Amino acid sequence: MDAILAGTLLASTLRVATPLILCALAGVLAERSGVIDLGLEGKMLFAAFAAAATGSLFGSTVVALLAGCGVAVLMSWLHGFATVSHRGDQVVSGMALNIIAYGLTAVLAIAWFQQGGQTPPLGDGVRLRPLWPEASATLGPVVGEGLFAHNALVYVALLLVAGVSFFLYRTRLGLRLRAVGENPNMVDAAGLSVSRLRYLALTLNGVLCGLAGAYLVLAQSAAFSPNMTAGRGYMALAAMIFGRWKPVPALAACLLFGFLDTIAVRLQGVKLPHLGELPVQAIQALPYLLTVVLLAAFIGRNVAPAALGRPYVKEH
Amino acid sequence: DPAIVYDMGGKFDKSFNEAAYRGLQKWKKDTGKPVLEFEIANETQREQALRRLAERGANPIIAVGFSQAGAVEKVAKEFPKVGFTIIDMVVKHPNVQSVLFKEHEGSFLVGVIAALTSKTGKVGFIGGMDIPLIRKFQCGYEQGVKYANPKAEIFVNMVGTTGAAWSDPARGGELARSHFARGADVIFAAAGGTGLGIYQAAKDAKKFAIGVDSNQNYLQPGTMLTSMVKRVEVSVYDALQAHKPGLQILGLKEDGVDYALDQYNEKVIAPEVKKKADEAKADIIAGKIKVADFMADPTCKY
Amino acid sequence: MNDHAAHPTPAPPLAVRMAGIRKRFGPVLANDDVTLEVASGTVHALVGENGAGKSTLMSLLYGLHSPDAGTIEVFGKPAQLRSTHDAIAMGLGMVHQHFMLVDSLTALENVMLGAEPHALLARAERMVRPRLQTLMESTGLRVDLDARVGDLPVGDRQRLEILKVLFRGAKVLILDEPTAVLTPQEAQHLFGVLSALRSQGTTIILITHKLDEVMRLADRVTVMRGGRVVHECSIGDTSPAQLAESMVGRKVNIGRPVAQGAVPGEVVLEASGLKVVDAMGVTRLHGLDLALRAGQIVGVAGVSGNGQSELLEVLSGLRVPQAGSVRLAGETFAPTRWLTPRTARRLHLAHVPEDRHARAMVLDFAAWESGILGYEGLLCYSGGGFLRRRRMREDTRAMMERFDVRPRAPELASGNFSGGNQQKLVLARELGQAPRVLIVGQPTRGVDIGAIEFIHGQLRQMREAGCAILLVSSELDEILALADRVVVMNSGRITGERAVEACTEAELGLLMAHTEAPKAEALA
Amino acid sequence: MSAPALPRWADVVLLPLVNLAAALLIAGAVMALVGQDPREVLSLMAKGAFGTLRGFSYTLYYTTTFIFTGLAVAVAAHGGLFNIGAEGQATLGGLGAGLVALWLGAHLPAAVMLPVMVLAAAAFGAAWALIPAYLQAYRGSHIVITTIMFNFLAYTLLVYLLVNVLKAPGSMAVESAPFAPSASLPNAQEVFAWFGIEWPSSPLNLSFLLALVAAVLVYAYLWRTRAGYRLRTVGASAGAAEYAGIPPAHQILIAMGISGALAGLVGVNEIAGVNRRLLLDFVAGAGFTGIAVALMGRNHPVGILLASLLFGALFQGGAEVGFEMPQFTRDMVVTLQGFVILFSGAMAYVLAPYLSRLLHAIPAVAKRGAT
Ligand SMILES: Nc1ncnc2c1ncn2[C@@H]1O[C@H](COP(=O)(O)OP(=O)(O)OP(=O)(O)O)[C@@H](O)[C@H]1O
Ligand SMILES: Nc1ncnc2c1ncn2[C@@H]1O[C@H](COP(=O)(O)OP(=O)(O)OP(=O)(O)O)[C@@H](O)[C@H]1O
Ligand SMILES: [Mg+2]
Ligand SMILES: [Mg+2]
Repeated sequence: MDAILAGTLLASTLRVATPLILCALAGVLAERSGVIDLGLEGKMLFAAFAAAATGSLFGSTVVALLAGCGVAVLMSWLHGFATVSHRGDQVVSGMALNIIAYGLTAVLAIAWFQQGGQTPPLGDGVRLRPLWPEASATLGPVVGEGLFAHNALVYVALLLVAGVSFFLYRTRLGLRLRAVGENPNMVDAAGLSVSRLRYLALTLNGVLCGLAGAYLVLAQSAAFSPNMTAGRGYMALAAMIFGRWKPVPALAACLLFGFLDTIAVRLQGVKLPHLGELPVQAIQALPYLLTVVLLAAFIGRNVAPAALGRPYVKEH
Repeated sequence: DPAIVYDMGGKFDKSFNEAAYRGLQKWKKDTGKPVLEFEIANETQREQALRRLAERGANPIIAVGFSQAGAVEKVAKEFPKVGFTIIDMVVKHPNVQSVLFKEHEGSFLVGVIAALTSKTGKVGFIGGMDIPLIRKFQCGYEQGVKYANPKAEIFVNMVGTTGAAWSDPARGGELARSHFARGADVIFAAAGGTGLGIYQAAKDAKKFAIGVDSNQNYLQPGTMLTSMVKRVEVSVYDALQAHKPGLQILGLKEDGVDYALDQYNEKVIAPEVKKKADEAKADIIAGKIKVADFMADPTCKY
Repeated sequence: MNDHAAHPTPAPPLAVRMAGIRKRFGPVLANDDVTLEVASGTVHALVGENGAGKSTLMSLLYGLHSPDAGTIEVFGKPAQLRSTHDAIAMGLGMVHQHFMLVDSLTALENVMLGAEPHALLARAERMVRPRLQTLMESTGLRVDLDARVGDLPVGDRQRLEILKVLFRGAKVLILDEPTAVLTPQEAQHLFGVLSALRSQGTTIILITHKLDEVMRLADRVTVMRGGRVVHECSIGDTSPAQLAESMVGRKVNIGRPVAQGAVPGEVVLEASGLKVVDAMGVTRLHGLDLALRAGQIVGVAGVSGNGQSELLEVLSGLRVPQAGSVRLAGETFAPTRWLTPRTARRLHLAHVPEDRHARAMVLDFAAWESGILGYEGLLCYSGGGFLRRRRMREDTRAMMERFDVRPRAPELASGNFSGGNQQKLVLARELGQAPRVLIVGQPTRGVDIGAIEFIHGQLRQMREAGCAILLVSSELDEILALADRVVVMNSGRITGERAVEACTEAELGLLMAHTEAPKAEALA
Repeated sequence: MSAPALPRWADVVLLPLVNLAAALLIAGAVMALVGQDPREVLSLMAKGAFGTLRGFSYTLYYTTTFIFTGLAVAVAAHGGLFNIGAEGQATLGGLGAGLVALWLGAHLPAAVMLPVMVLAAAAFGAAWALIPAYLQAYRGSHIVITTIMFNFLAYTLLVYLLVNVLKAPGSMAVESAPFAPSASLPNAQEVFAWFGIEWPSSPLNLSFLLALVAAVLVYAYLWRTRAGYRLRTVGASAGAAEYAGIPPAHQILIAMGISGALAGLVGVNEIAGVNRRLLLDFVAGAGFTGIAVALMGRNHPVGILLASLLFGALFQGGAEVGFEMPQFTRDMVVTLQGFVILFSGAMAYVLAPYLSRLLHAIPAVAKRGAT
């Protein structure tokens, strides 16, 4: 019984955390290069729409994934155009992208599918199914159900954590990326193009957001519906800061959020010792409350990239 | 010509507002008369919308959803000649028609069906937000379940506390999975757009889900056990036909609520289950079964 | 292409030729029809007051900005320098006035950045390390390649900058005030390196405010004033005095004036047993004792990074020591209740911090706002909690007049003044409050000699007025020119104290250089 | 790109208009794409927002809320903090106003009641902001995260109280009982009636004046007082603040306290002024719009007033279009707002160089620009 419980909690934690992980990684890339990205939410939402729309039109997972990433990358480039090329305010740009995505996805969905913003549900052929559904049967509830009964994107997300940290800390480009987030003047003086590096970061950021959005419609549910990201982008942002702009700690933060959420779901309507049955809202508040408590208790000052949020001006 | 103001969910919410929308469409088709429509974007617009429509001479004006009560009350005073209809809420005013539904009765029936269909004796309820209307569904549902199987276990979850709770299919699916993981094999969803995720999860897990408000059986044929339909379209249609001020309470007897049976789910509802459900229905109508109404008794004792 | 050059081209081939260069920053004409010709294999000095346009000219040569008019040739080839990339490709390398390093990265990573030979860092490092080793051997520029730059002393950073440039195979080396932050020893060493490089055929353009350096190292010198070239000659045909005159446009007396026999008054600030342990757990001050007397300037000499900064911070209330105490104006402060910057000011202690950008002013405030920083609490600036803005503007303008801050623009953002002028504004603010104790860090770092002369004069006046002054400077001659007593600091200890008359540069140099702390000897 | 700088008047007046036009152009393209006539939409919008007295009143009503949240974000920004939590602080402000109204409404006369409600709203908002501020100041917990979390917590708290404590028994609606008359802020119609002036009924109420006063006070505080000087110093340079003897921690608390209080005043407008009962979702994203407003207004009260008016007009105009053209959904309005924020906020200076080249082609301007 408890094994089953553990298994399902673990499984659910991973499922819930996956989009957060992908977005948090996207955030790490952008902000390590010195570009604040409040637009995670919007990119994820638009990617979800694109994936759902193309998926239902062409009935192909690959097309859906490509469309999702493509749209998110385009939005990242728009962010870059506004903030990197023209030194616009990075926070406003991010907000703008979120709001545009929120409205435009609905407008287009209504116009193209006449289902009040929903897209037609995707067939099982298109959706991402667990790679190894019988895992729990063979490996038992904890390992099997918990770890091995997931769809490809879950594992991709986990691999990408390793991938991004390798990229950041072990490769030439990663080095340059970190440098441009700390001291763009120096990077410029070294004969590298600050904007080219930041665009690169934003491109990768877009791809990751695209995957996150696609995950929502290809794996977690089967169709797009307006505002379906429901604040996940902001949670991812929080996770990224929580993880001090580093991939692995960010992963930990996402898993923590996912776990707290899963626990909260389980606690609803349960009679707790001494306390009795807590009001639903108290349980629902738990994850947010605990996040704040943990933040206050363990995490010291966050060390943001030195040049974060400052548009690079050649003068000075 | 008449007008209708939808609630936040929007006219395509696949459930409550959409039912009203269908009623309106039908009336438009039958009469060929135009109808003004408006979707609320924020609290202030409720009153603004009603007033604007009244000023443009719309009559009657139908306000869908309990949240509109305040606005209706105010505007109805300003326009005594215009007939208003409020759904899901009572506004006492000479020119206002209030339509209430006995959701608890309908929920009772689908509870019965759920309990009888469940092999594990465990069923789930997922509500959008912890608000009275949803508790009313939950209360009726629980009674129905216990009535059919006193030993049945019921898992209850609310999706969230923000507006997003009604449009978060991903989270809905996650909640459904957690119910299934705990052994539930039927889930009644009263969560607006979030329901879509729940029905999908049920399909993926080859378990059953029960729709709400509109007949949602067609969404996932084969795993949609049934839907607790609230005949909003009918009352909207009638209101458009002939607006009669006063209070209307529509239950099983008045055919205001019911469980849906159509080509999409006739195969999944076992005959004896259907038989039991119809008996219960008859008993409720006959008053043999008293279904407690959460609004009357917030503790929902039964 | 263009033959309207100011001078006939000298015999040796030109490494760099800039002609008719013009650059405008908003209202400021930073470079106006500037012509600069640098023969290859020579050291060419570029001197001028703060804001003369030296850095700007070099940033144009290095492709950081593009000129509004004029042509640039490098080794005879016309250069279209759209970016630093082009400049580097043409064999140019620049060591900037402000370090261009990423503190969070290692020295090696900083050197490699932009020139990594392999996509994988580990590989790249393995390829680069030996090449750097040999380079360090041949030039004598030694740095710990695996240290975080943030932890390196300034000297090492300076060396690192040059290494970086040479590693990219620069044939023309541009140095913008390289010795501004170096100790005499380090500067000495640097010059050794530079002349070695010259003999290896490297061309060097050297921006500096120190004329002795020019005389010592340069072959030719160009003097700029107000964005124009006012003088250009070979070192043989000039003298420091002449250079100084053409820089400032008037006679300046440089070097040490005859010391006035000022009689020191009573002790006004007495620190004892100051102990500071930094975040890393390194002890920066080992129970340090110090006394400041009215009408006396105590100069603190020492290789930067030996605790001088901590000493300044502790005495000005910016940092609480782990142990020790300080007596100021009759009040005694212990770590449990250390003096704060505010109390310090209340007790008439003024502080001119080392790092003017990070502390002394708010770069994006208007000058008149930065002009009262720290004194905003005074009644005259904020009676009844409201700012007296007219008063603030007037006072700032007055400060600018008194200290000849250019441009005289109280409305201009503090950050848009050139380094020297920022410094003058800060001094004007702090001296303006007629303090009884004055704590000064690097008062003339990066300041031109005209201004230096002026600032030194002001400090001497303060002393005459009976102010007790603590002067921390990495410029030995500055200390010798100002101080009455000289204190040498080495790794957090006072390794020697002398009356200025008893000092020789050589001896002080030795005391500063000592790695292990000797007994604090000969406390006269 | 080294185009000559724009003359001030063009930078302040012309450029924003050009940007707005660009935004409308793109949005128009989208409308055309989904088969609506942009020209009709825009003219309806303008008419809806400014054409009638009532429409204008609605515009000003929305403006009021945005002024509050915009100022809130701006004050925090001047303290170097990113207050993404105006949403939650506004929610708490409404709660504060609502609670005192429900508890004391019956006993206190309006003259006492209303000031108390204003204070309560400000106090609750400030308190909700001060917790994250304290954690940032003394625990280093990043205020961006904590304020996000506190938004969720605020919604949750409100739902709990409304459903389990404040809800009028037997009612389906998730809202408190209506306030006593003494606890409702007079709206424009009532106010003008005192002077015998006919005014259409609208949600516009006295808190609009409160917002204007708040804007003036914020300006005076930030740029005219010592306290404001210190706050801006900390925001602009922590090092300089330390040197000047200004403890950053205190300023963080002050900045967020004021910020939260301003956000809380949204509650006065929405709860005391308009709905006159406590209900769910009355903030409706105004906290986030406030971020855009503040940054478009370059964190200056005057700019914020203008930006708020612009957004008020978009909200009201959009609604009016919705009445006239049913196929014009609310999402279209949201999209339009998004484009306006993008062009007038984020890409504000994209068009500047071209514009200035254009202007400097005109000799008269070139002369003026040179002086
Ligand atoms: N990016 C800039 N924006 C505006 N003005 C500038 C900029 N850079 C330099 N200036 C101005 O141009 C003039 C020349 O500056 P520059 O830095 O070249 O002087 P400098 O000779 O290097 O002075 P210093 O000896 O203090 O380094 C100064 O008046 C300075 O204020
Ligand atoms: N990771 C982030 N993503 C988005 N915006 C951010 C982020 N971090 C900071 N902000 C931006 O940086 C500015 C400063 O915000 P904030 O004060 O929270 O950071 P901080 O002062 O560096 O925090 P800390 O005091 O922990 O160093 C804000 O204007 C905001 O726009
Ligand atoms: Mg310079
Ligand atoms: Mg200088």
